[in-house]
Amino acid sequence: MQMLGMGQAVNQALREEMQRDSRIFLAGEGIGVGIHDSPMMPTYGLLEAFGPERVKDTPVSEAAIAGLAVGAAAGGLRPVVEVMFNPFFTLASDMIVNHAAKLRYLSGGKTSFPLVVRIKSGAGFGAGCQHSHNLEAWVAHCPGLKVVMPATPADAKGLLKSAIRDDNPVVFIEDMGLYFAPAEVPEGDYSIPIGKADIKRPGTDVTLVTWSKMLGVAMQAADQLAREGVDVEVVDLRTLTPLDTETILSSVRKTGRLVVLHEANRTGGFGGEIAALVMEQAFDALKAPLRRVTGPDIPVPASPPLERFYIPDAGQVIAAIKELL
Amino acid sequence: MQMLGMGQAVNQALREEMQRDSRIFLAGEGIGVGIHDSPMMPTYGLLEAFGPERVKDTPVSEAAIAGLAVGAAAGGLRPVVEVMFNPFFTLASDMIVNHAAKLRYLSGGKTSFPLVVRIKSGAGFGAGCQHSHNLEAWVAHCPGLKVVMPATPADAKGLLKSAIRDDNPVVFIEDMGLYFAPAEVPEGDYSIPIGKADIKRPGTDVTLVTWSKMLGVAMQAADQLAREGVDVEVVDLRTLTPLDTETILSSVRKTGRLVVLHEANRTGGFGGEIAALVMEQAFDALKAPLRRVTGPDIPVPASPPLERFYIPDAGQVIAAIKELL
Amino acid sequence: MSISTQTKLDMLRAMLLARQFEETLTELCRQPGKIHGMMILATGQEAVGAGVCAALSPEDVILTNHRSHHHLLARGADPKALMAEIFGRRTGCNKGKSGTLHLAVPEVNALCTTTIVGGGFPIATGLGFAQQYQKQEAVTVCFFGDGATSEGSFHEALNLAGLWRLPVIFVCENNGYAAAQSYAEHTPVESLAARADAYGMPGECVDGNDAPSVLEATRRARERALAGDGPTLIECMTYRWRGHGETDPQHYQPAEEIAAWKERCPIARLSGFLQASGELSDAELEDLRASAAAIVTEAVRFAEESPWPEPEEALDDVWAE
Amino acid sequence: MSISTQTKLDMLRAMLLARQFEETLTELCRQPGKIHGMMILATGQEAVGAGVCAALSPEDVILTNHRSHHHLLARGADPKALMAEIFGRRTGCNKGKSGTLHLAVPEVNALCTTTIVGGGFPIATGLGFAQQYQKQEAVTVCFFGDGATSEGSFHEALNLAGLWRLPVIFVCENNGYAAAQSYAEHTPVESLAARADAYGMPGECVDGNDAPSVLEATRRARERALAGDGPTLIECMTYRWRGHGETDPQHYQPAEEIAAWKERCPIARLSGFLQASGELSDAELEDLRASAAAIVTEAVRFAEESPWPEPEEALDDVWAE
Ligand SMILES: Cc1ncc(C[n+]2csc(CCOP(=O)(O)OP(=O)(O)O)c2C)c(N)n1
Ligand SMILES: Cc1ncc(C[n+]2csc(CCOP(=O)(O)OP(=O)(O)O)c2C)c(N)n1
Ligand SMILES: [Mg+2]
Ligand SMILES: [Mg+2]
Repeated sequence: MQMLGMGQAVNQALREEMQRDSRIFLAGEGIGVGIHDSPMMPTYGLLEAFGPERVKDTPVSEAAIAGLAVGAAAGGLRPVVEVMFNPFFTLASDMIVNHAAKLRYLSGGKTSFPLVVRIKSGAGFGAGCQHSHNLEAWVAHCPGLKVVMPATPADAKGLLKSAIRDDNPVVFIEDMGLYFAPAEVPEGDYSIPIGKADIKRPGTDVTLVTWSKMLGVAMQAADQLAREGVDVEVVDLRTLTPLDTETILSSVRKTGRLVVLHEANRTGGFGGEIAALVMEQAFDALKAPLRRVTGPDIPVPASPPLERFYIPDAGQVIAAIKELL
Repeated sequence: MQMLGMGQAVNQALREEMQRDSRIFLAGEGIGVGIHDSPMMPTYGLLEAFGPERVKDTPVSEAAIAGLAVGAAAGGLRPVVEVMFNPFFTLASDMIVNHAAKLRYLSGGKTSFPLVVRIKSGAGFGAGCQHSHNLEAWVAHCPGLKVVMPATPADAKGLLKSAIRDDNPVVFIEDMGLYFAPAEVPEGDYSIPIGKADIKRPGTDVTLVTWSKMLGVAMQAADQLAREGVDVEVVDLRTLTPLDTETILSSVRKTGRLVVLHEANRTGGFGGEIAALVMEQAFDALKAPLRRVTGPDIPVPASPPLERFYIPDAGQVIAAIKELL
Repeated sequence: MSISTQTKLDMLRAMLLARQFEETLTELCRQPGKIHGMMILATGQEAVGAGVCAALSPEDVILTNHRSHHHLLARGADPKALMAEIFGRRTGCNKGKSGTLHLAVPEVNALCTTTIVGGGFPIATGLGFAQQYQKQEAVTVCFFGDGATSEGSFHEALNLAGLWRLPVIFVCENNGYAAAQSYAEHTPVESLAARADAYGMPGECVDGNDAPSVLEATRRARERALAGDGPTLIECMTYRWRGHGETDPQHYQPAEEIAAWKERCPIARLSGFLQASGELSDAELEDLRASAAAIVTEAVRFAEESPWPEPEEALDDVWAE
Repeated sequence: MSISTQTKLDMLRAMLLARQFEETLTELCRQPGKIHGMMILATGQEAVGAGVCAALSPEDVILTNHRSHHHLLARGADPKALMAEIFGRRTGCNKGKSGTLHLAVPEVNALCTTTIVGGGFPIATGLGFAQQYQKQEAVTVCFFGDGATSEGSFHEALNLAGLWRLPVIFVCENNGYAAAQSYAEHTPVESLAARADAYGMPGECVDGNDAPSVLEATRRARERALAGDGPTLIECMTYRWRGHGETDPQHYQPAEEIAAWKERCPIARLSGFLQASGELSDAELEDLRASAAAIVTEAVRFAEESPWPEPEEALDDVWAE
């Protein structure tokens, strides 16, 4: 099977979908002519392949980019726009949250807004907190938006296809750290349904719920613990909203223990939602307290040792799990 | 004691603080000359009292208003700016989240940003989801911001004073429904510390955690249940961040049961954070599952019966509590 | 470009209907319990909606804002469905989800409406882009107020529309106020139309109380757009007779100012012109008035007799299938 | 207004230091493991920082962006503390929290720095407002690129600054590109300075590679601001010799374009002028160069020998007490 980084997998999904459906166009800052010369980047080569009518480099105008998507979707197209880094989501948020998410409801269901907002996210590239700020919890708190956060290139390809084919606005968050970690990706057309979590590692002793780049950390911790005789079930959410409550709940009903792992700041992170869900619906199955392993409640610092301190690692996950056993 | 609505209490706090400290100024849309002629509104009469140098009506420019606060705070003033309705926070969010909250950290602690962003919030006035969208969970997920949400006029006055005197950016969210419900407010100067929850009703059977306008619903439910022999402890958070974990935890350790009540949408709401906290740190004390009573996962609709359906009521709280007994 | 009598009468009809519709709402707001939520009216500004919409063809798209009744009625929206929506009824054009503030009427290509001030600008560029991309023979009109031009979205969207030569007509309804703030209190330059220069598009300032002038400016802009020459900014000078909303006591609007502008009523102006030119008889004018009144009466009756939505219907319409 | 020899030499010194500082960073970026994160340089644009800062007094405030080294060095920031911050060391001016992108140096009234493109505009109005409110004899300079003018914040802030006549100087460093996008690809009008008209403020376009011209324009703007006449927009035409960042292969910048602009090197220009006028000897120029080199060598040594922050120090500095 082909080995692709997540950027390449995204690229392939975009290519195949654009070939399939001429209503799809891309817009964003530097998505056509860019400052990166790397085939690992998600929009690499698409300008050459589809031309400037369908691959639109925009001015530095996040609200206009998002609004372009909203209007174009209402006008019959299927826009896929990019927010360059997650903190810039703030600048696009009125268009996405007050418009893309709400205008269908406000019309009484008469219109729809089939658009995808791709956001590049994640800490780890030394640029500091105005470039790194994981805000998926914001988007997940907005009815009318679906939030997809793939952890593997194969999932990214299949989920992006579903996002593009969805008639609702979908926010698709890519952790840039995953661009550079090739893994197997099926060739050709396939899609992965939005709203389905994936058990990336079955286990019996504890449920470890995570998403996006933290899946790698989770798997590392699970492997290590397996050697110590602890059998961890790793649930990769893949989609935050709609949330696959069934997969989470049946896992916790089986293991009786829950650890949630995310890179975003702890307080107010989406980990709380998982905790509440389990506490509401699987309380009787619980044998131990919750542990959350998350970024601390600080902005992401720039200096390498400080940034490493920010990002959760397998050691912390292992320690948290051991506290529950 | 004087009876004031929350708008009047805010007004009194602003007046007293502006008299005390000439570095304080106000800015916002229609905060001086406004379209409301009511003394119940928070900035009523302040233009007359302090003049146009200190009470600045601005153009319809939410980013500029928030940035004005950030820059003026760096420049030695103590701005108090208003975001007219909570959904417009999106338009100010880059300035508040990426700048007010982070610039101190980015400077290595060399600068500070003593500013207050007052946000008018809450459903119930028939204006629909572009005017009503409770977004406190967003702000609470941003290290560097404090989030205050008073439920009573007396708390509002004392908390706003603390917010203004705080050297950090504070987001102060006022539910407009509370403007028109007068209650006792102490005269003269007093402050209420940020980061302290308040037990508005002690009880032994179940802990009901809530904040802002939902306190009224909580108290109504508690009164009703008291008549049925159920003794509810109502914890009014008052501050979401920094969160008073001690008060929440000791209440739950006493009652063994937790219900969280908020008006914001359920998924991703701050109720999840409370759930996670309790599940992490008071697990052994828990006798029953969690119940959340919240706005459903829909935008706030405009039509009266639909909007009433959106807003949580005492009946739902009572039902939730009864499920736990 | 000449304007046919028929077109002039259509504009007059649209203005009379809007006036009647909104004066009735003013009345209804005085009756406790009839209308819930804010009520924002365009009384006195009717020539903008009528003039612009008279220049459009059915394929064109309009995008309006919180002060939308006159735009939507001129565009041909069903007064009953609008009124029922304003009353919050299930039969409203948006099933009660929207209320008066975000009336969307896709049936007349008013695909969505936003009450976020400035929210329309970027969406209009998107709609215009879709028209350009699909090579449609159609334009997008974006209605907005003078106050909205202070939003950053104005700048981002007009820059993009100018850059990509999108077929968008930006119609500023300069009624002198952004809520309680007068024009000079929010904008340090005399003309908003002049701001078009900053985006490489033509800007034109017209008498917004003269429907034919508005129509002609819109026609010119529309032709330019269809010819591929990109967007135009039209500033229509007009005035808000009533407060920002119906609960606004208007203290900040000088009485003489209001009176002076009422002298310049857009309806009296067009009907007077048509009467003077012999295109409209007194009897015909009375007929037009009566028919507007009948339509609005019927709309109110329809709204009042319509059922409320069931509470659980709030859960519908969030998601497309 | 005449410019003293001393001032000209100061500008030259600032430019030489910035050039040396950034060329050294280019070198360091080639050495694996030395520099982490992005590296964004202003090589070739030094006259803007030098010219503007030479017109300021210590009380004035500057607000810069992602491309800040030349501004901060011209303003007098300690090269050691900057270099250590860029290296991510504890001795950096921001203790490693910021890195190269948001260098804040309150010691020289660079109170904060933002790498959100356009983020500086509203903050600059706030800083200018604080100066106006406190009746300070000081102005705020906001540095930004041509690309930043596409952000909505540009419009909102300039409108407010124009409206309130705030003492702010908006200095656009038009280097022809916003990342990989050339000026004409992001802005449909020829001059950014002309956009000042839309905000009721003067706009001026100057040769951004001529430090004396930049200085003089800044002086004029500063006097206007101090006289209460409000903000000014200065567009400095210059060019980015290197890619957007050090990893950018610059494919989209024509080689001849780069070469032509290198011919117009701001340093050669000023030093040549000073040599021609007899204000600078060859030996003195060599001394200036040598001293810049020594300062940078010392800064690199300092940075490299400085300790890393302890991981837990990440937890500090979020909150003021
Ligand atoms: C983003 C945003 N900010 C503020 C408001 C509140 N608001 C509603 S209408 C209005 C004034 C708008 O003035 P203008 O654009 O001139 O339109 P007009 O009301 O005069 O038709 C304001 C400030 C809003 N709805 N949205
Ligand atoms: C809000 C925001 N959008 C996008 C970016 C990414 N970005 C960084 S610099 C830059 C180009 C800025 O161009 P310009 O303003 O001309 O400054 P220059 O880099 O040329 O100095 C972009 C798009 C950003 N940092 N912030
Ligand atoms: Mg107006
Ligand atoms: Mg540039």
